Amino acid sequence: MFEIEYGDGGAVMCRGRLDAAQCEKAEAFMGELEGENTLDFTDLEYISSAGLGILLKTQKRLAGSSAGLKIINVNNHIYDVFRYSGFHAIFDIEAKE
Amino acid sequence: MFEIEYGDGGAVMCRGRLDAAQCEKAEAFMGELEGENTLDFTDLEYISSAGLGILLKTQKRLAGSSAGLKIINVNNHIYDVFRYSGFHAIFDIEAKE
Amino acid sequence: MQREFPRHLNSLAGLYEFTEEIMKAHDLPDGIRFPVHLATEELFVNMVHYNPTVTTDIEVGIDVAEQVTVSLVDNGGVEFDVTAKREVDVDSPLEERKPGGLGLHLIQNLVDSLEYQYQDGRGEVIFTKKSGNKDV
Amino acid sequence: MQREFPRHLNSLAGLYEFTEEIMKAHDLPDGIRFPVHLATEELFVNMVHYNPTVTTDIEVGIDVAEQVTVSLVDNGGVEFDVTAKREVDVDSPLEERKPGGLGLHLIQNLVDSLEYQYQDGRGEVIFTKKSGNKDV
Ligand SMILES: Nc1ncnc2c1ncn2[C@@H]1O[C@H](COP(=O)(O)OP(=O)(O)O)[C@@H](O)[C@H]1O
Ligand SMILES: Nc1ncnc2c1ncn2[C@@H]1O[C@H](COP(=O)(O)OP(=O)(O)O)[C@@H](O)[C@H]1O
Repeated sequence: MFEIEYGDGGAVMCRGRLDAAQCEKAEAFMGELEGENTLDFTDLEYISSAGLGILLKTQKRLAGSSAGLKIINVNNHIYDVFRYSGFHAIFDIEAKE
Repeated sequence: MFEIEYGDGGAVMCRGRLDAAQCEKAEAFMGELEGENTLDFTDLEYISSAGLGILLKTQKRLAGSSAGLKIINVNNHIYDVFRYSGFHAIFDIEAKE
Repeated sequence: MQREFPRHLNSLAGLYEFTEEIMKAHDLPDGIRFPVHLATEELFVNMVHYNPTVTTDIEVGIDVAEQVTVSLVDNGGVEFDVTAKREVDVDSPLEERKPGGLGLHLIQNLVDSLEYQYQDGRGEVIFTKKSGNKDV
Repeated sequence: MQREFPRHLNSLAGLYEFTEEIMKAHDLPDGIRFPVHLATEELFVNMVHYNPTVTTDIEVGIDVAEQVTVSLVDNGGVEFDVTAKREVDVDSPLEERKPGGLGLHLIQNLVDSLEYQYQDGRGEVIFTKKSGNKDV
């Protein structure tokens, strides 16, 4: 299961597992984002390359006009995936405590 | 530890682990055997190629004049080792129940 | 364990459950489960995407085994390749058998992998032995 | 875990205890412990016997890991070698990055082994992932 919605503090809360079958849902939501946004990955367990593609696409769209996406509370497995993908140079990423 | 001695029923009881460091003990005992003998491996956990060498040597010495060694209650790991060594053709071997 | 999955992204949820259940049953930590799920999904999704006209199911097998790896390092010993196949006499009649020469033969039959490296006087043998069902 | 043993048959008892303790701690069954002990002893004894003038200790390492093996079989798909090294863009600035192409790159970085076989329309990918300490 994958869920995406605005949290109380204004960040976009991502929950569950973002696999290739959940990308439409993610893309529909992210396609509406404007300006600067924070994605909170506290409850995101898993992401695969299909999800990375959406993040990259969204970042390309937003970064022209703003600081783009900030991704916080990233678990260490997803952090590894970001690192192998070279996402640290193009996103503002914060690991989980 | 490895122990070898006559059991109550007349069989030679082998106990423990017959590794290369225990071969002197095994060889000293087996060198004294004459005629037909049964080796009981109920409590023998382990044998390596050094022990196989002693069995073979003893068998060669005895088999000229008698039926040689019968080996009973062989655990399945030692049974495998005998099988890989082609010992079934030259010893009378019985697996543990 | 093996299962067939329809060639469709809708299979991903079931594929996850199938592999997760087996890995959980073996108490495998997150640090293994995550990359296994990722690699499995990526490969499956590619098989779906890049064969759009194919309709056969995709067969997925998973197996968990415990693996022991042992290394022995011999500094200053002669170079000797323990992995080389050897002639061993396990067939001839008793009179012709000679004691000795069975050790490497047994090893080669009992272990799952056997490697030898030698460099500058340092010889190293590494072997592995796995538990469990080996067919995936 | 690693330990050094004097190059002598008297070391066999300690060598057995060392490896047995680690394998018992991992609840490994007899069916693995027996061949591991046998292979370890045979190799050690040979290093002793065939290097009678060498006086260095013999270093023995043992490591137990859990290994997951996954296979995916694609009947009727195109032949595609997932093990081939790929050019992946993980360095250029945002404007130049393109979505896609990361899946195989991630797999190749995350798994421990990756194999591909293709024959008569049957493509099979097998990968493994190990837990635990990998240095022996
Ligand atoms: N570490 C080693 N160094 C040199 N020669 C070896 C080594 N290990 C094995 N050999 C050679 O390989 C032969 C076969 O070894 P093995 O199968 O263990 O039987 P065995 O030691 O009982 O003869 C030995 O006789 C010896 O000539
Ligand atoms: N099973 C497959 N059959 C055919 N081509 C494949 C297969 N898997 C991967 N490819 C090719 O390799 C490329 C890289 O794959 P991958 O790294 O998973 O990224 P992506 O699928 O996102 O492009 C794909 O774009 C495709 O051209």
